Amino acid sequence: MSTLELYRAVRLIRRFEERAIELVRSGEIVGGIHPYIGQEAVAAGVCTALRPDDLITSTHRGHGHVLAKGADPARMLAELCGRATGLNRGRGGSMHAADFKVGIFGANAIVGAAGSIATGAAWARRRLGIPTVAVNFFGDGAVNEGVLLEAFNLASLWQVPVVFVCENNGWATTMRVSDAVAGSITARAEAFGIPASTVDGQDPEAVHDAARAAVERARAGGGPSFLECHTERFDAHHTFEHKARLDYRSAEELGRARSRDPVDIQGARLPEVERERVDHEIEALLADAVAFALESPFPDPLGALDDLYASGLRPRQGSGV
Amino acid sequence: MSTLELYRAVRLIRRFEERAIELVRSGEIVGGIHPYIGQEAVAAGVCTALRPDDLITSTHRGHGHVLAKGADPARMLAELCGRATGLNRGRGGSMHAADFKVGIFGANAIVGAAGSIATGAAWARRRLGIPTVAVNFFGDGAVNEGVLLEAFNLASLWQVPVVFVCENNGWATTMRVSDAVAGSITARAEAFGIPASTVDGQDPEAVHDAARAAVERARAGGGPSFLECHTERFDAHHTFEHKARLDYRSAEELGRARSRDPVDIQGARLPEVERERVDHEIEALLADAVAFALESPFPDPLGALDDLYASGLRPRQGSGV
Amino acid sequence: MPRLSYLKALNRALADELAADERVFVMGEDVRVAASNLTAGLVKRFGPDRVIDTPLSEQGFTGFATGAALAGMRPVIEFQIPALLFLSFEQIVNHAHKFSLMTGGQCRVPVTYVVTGAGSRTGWAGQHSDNPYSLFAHVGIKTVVPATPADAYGLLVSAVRDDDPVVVFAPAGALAVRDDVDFATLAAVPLGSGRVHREGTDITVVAVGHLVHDALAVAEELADEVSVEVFDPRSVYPFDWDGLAASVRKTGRLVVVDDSNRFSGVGAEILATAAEQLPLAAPPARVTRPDGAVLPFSLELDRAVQPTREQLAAAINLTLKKD
Amino acid sequence: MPRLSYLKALNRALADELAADERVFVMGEDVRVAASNLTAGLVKRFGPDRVIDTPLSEQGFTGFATGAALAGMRPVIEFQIPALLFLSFEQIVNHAHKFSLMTGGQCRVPVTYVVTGAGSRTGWAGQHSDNPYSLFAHVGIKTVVPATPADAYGLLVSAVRDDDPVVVFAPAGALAVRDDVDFATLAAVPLGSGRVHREGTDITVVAVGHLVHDALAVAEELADEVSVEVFDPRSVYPFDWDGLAASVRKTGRLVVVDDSNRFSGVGAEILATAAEQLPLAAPPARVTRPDGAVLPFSLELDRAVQPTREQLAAAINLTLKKD
Ligand SMILES: Cc1ncc(C[n+]2csc(CCOP(=O)(O)OP(=O)(O)O)c2C)c(N)n1
Ligand SMILES: Cc1ncc(C[n+]2csc(CCOP(=O)(O)OP(=O)(O)O)c2C)c(N)n1
Ligand SMILES: [Mg+2]
Ligand SMILES: [Mg+2]
Repeated sequence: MSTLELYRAVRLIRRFEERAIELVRSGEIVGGIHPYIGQEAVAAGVCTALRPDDLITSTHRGHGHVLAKGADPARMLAELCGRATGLNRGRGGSMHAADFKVGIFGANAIVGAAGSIATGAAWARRRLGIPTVAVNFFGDGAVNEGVLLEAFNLASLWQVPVVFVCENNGWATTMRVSDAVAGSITARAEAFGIPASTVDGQDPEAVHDAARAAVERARAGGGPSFLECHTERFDAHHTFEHKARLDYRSAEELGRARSRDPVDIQGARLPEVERERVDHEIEALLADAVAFALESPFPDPLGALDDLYASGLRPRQGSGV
Repeated sequence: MSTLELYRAVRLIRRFEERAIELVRSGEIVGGIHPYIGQEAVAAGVCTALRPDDLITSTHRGHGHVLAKGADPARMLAELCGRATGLNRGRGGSMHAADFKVGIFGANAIVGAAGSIATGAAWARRRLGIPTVAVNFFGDGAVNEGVLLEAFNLASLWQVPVVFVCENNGWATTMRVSDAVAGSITARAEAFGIPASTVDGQDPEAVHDAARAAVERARAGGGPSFLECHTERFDAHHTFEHKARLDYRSAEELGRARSRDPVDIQGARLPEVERERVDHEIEALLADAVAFALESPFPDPLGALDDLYASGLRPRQGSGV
Repeated sequence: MPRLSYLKALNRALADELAADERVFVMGEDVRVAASNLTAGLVKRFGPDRVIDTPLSEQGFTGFATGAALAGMRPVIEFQIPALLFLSFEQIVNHAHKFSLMTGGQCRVPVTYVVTGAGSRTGWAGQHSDNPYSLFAHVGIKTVVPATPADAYGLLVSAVRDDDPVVVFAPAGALAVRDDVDFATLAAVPLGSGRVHREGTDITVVAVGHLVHDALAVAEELADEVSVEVFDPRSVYPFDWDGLAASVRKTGRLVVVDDSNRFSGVGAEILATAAEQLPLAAPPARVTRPDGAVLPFSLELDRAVQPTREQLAAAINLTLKKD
Repeated sequence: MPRLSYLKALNRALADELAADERVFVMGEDVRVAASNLTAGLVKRFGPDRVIDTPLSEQGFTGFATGAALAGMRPVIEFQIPALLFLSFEQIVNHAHKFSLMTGGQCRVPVTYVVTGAGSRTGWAGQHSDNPYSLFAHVGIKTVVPATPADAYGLLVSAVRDDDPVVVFAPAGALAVRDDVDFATLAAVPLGSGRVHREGTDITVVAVGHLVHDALAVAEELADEVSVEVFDPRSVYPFDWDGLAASVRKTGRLVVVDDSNRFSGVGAEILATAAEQLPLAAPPARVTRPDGAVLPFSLELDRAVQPTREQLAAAINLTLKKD
């Protein structure tokens, strides 16, 4: 993993999110997004430790994971804009973006729900003789969901090649992790016999090194592991907060949170010329992506439920007529 | 807590279960039961550490808890026989026996589901200024249910006066605890910041002492604690096994399990004459209980749904006519 | 007269019940900051002991509320998303709903579950756009779907005072509705009592939740050709069968517009009961979501899977032609 | 001809699918020992890698099966109790059901959920006696309720081969049914195809699951006065609307007997669709559980809350008198 590659990854996510927020403001992205800004080191550090055929499950705050795992930014943006050319043909949007061809088993809008899905997928791949590893991303809020803890037990019992990555950004919407999590986050994995460690989630290289160790362990048959990444959410929980300001986070706290920027941290490791070249590439790439998204057609409403059943079953329509 | 009282408690449960099994065989108890035989020390040791106004939630294997907490054996037996004089007026049966007047917030047929109910009840009592403690009984299988683990978090966060009592009898129906539980049982409570200890679940006095400490701690505002009782199921998972023998437990293992009998252990602590007096009392009491149950009327089917809604709402009948 | 918004009406109902009864408390995710605005101002007025933020543990805190209710409290839970009811489904239908009967009437479980924003939220896609009130009506949980601010107030108050579990669905499509309301007239609305929003003689349109406003618009639109009576059940379970019968006996024709999936939705129950018991001059009709509907993200697709005014108008006209 | 029991037919279907397709595996509680007998002999024949005992983690292993399906396997889950579907409800309706649409058709979730013993188990009381197939039909999960051994075999085979999630409800009241079956004739039964068990001309009785046998008994009982056609939808969703229409067009009268709660059960959907689309000579009728039913423990009470043959006979006679 080169310093440059990691910088490109965090920078791409950052600028993608900034462009996406503009498109929320301009009304092109309906329903808003959960910005990943501030947490880029986690997605970048973890996904650069994966092979193309490894798989991930993502969250409501999933753009970073999807981009870092290799989805086309243009088709991702088209998805956010509800276009027929989007990753999910406009059916999924921000919280359900998926690209199975590159191992993205979907962002998931239900906190904690994907842990058992990732575990089952990783187990099945091994059963089918495919030597891949799965990563299940989730936030600090998810460790309070029983279904995720059930997944820890299954993964440990059956030594499944899955890595649980907890992005602890200190908040579950407006609730502080200290008010929501009794005991400690890593202890919850360790209680199930899963080795757990904590890493600086603002440093892309630190995350990458920790993730690589966990992924190699899983690939070698060493079973699941758990990685807690201490990170910071720089922006709103969701863009609706840009209008409806909720009173839970002080300017001081936000200032402290923003003081360690993963893009700056990784950027500082590159000569300025290289950094600028990458920045220019990304601006061009995103300009094309935005153009592609906005020029793409919307899907045909007549096909709204085409994909409801994989078997092709056609549901009865809602209007008797 | 006198030696005698504990002996009476374990002996009553043992003989109650033996009579109940006879009534299953004779067809008076429809649907069978989950016999508590072998685990008597847990219910007796824990419930003798409680006050009458303390509360418990129980399980599918709940007869021991219900008797030890002070329900009338005659009305309990009448409930098992589906009679109008039963604790639940014949509406609940073995898996739902309840007696709110003595703090029995119900046996519960769904493994793990009562943990959050007990936690909420204990919290509410404290909010209402009532200095009571709640005990949530469950088996080793329940520690794999997410909802129970969620309850641990709430109890610890809010320092609720609840004691979680895990009866580890080594089996969840036909599944060994070692195949079902990754890590350790006590670690699952400790992960949430709940102090946990393990005790010999075949010795009524050992259980009582450990339970008293946990209950006093909770009553004094010290918050929840967790008690793992190592115990043995002497009989079938459910009486249906008496006919359909399932092949999972060797004669040797069963022999070992039965080698430490809580009734014998406690009985040996009493002079024979006292023990015999208690035994005679219990035989007389159970003879009366059986007579009461079998002489009691069945409930009127016309009132089948009388209690469906506490508000008195009457549901529409199922036959259009 | 002052304007009252639907969301503010729900907020006012909670405040009034918290003030009136010490046993009432509110719990849920982000209720102190009031992310959905349902609980705006409540923590300031009633304190953090009665307005409680919960971790993301829906099954756990739903069971917790059941236990608190069994011990004498009257919990109100806010669910931010309809799908959270799926996570706590077992705790609601298998415990809260069954305790009274299973214990032979020894206890009661007066818990209120409020879903702030049921149905499509426009752009929140498949897992945030369910409208599962028919599921709870089928199970037999008391279920209300208020359409107006005054009914939102009155039904939430009744839900909190009721001795059984009640689910209150506040449709996303109704949260922004504002009415002129004389606050002095705000009062409890009994569960199981419907409301005729518009009198008519030719046909009865039963509309649920936010669709009441669409039904009224369509009735107005068609006013020259047909006299439409708009009946709002307000609570889907228990249902005001007498109110429905009175309307259908008058009009002889019935169309239901219901944002549930078609198969075995509330619309199905209304047609079935009408077919069994009421004199119909023509076959009744439903306008619903399709069978098994999942809302796609893209706006036009999201809309295409929900009942529309055009579909309702067409169903009305067709029903009038038939006999 | 050899006798085949319902439970053995399900067992045989699993064995045949495990033998035919390496991607098929079975998971659930106590499936190796086969506590319910559904999986009897399977671990011996196919090994512990394909017959997997799970801890008590219904949500967890249901999601696990979804993930395995997304990765190319065809999991079959046994649920020992209908209520376990409530625990895994969110994973089934919000994930397994929605993945295909939400991803724009990128994936499929071929998982089969088998409930061995739905409805009353006689003495297992409130939390073990649900029959929640209407809930899944409403959501749009493919849902089958076989009545006979041959259909149990054929529908389970189709469920396992189907590319979408399918719930198979094996009613406790049907598990003991035995038929003479030529094993050579055992074959897949397509989802959505009903079956006329008994031809008749005066009235159509739609019966679901174990109630098919009660309907046939009542039809026989009344044979001298009335010619009853007994229609078994076999799969409640998708439903064989053409089959129903053919029968009702012939008889003009309709009674449904359905072990669901009355409100918005499958019976409601059948009556609603018939009222919308079919020529009925008299108002149709339903025999169901009451609204919001919870089964009490005591035997006579348990029975009093389920549809009876007497109720069905009365409903048939009443429907014949009306016009
Ligand atoms: C099971 C569930 N409960 C509640 C919500 C609503 N919700 C969406 S995100 C969120 C907070 C999640 O916090 P965390 O897991 O820390 O992730 P973060 O938002 O901080 O990235 C909540 C409560 C949900 N989507 N799913
Ligand atoms: C949630 C849930 N899953 C499965 C069952 C079926 N079941 C009843 S008891 C039991 C085993 C419980 O094991 P354990 O918790 O150790 O209690 P024990 O039977 O050993 O007393 C199972 C699987 C159930 N009742 N509830
Ligand atoms: Mg967070
Ligand atoms: Mg056990």
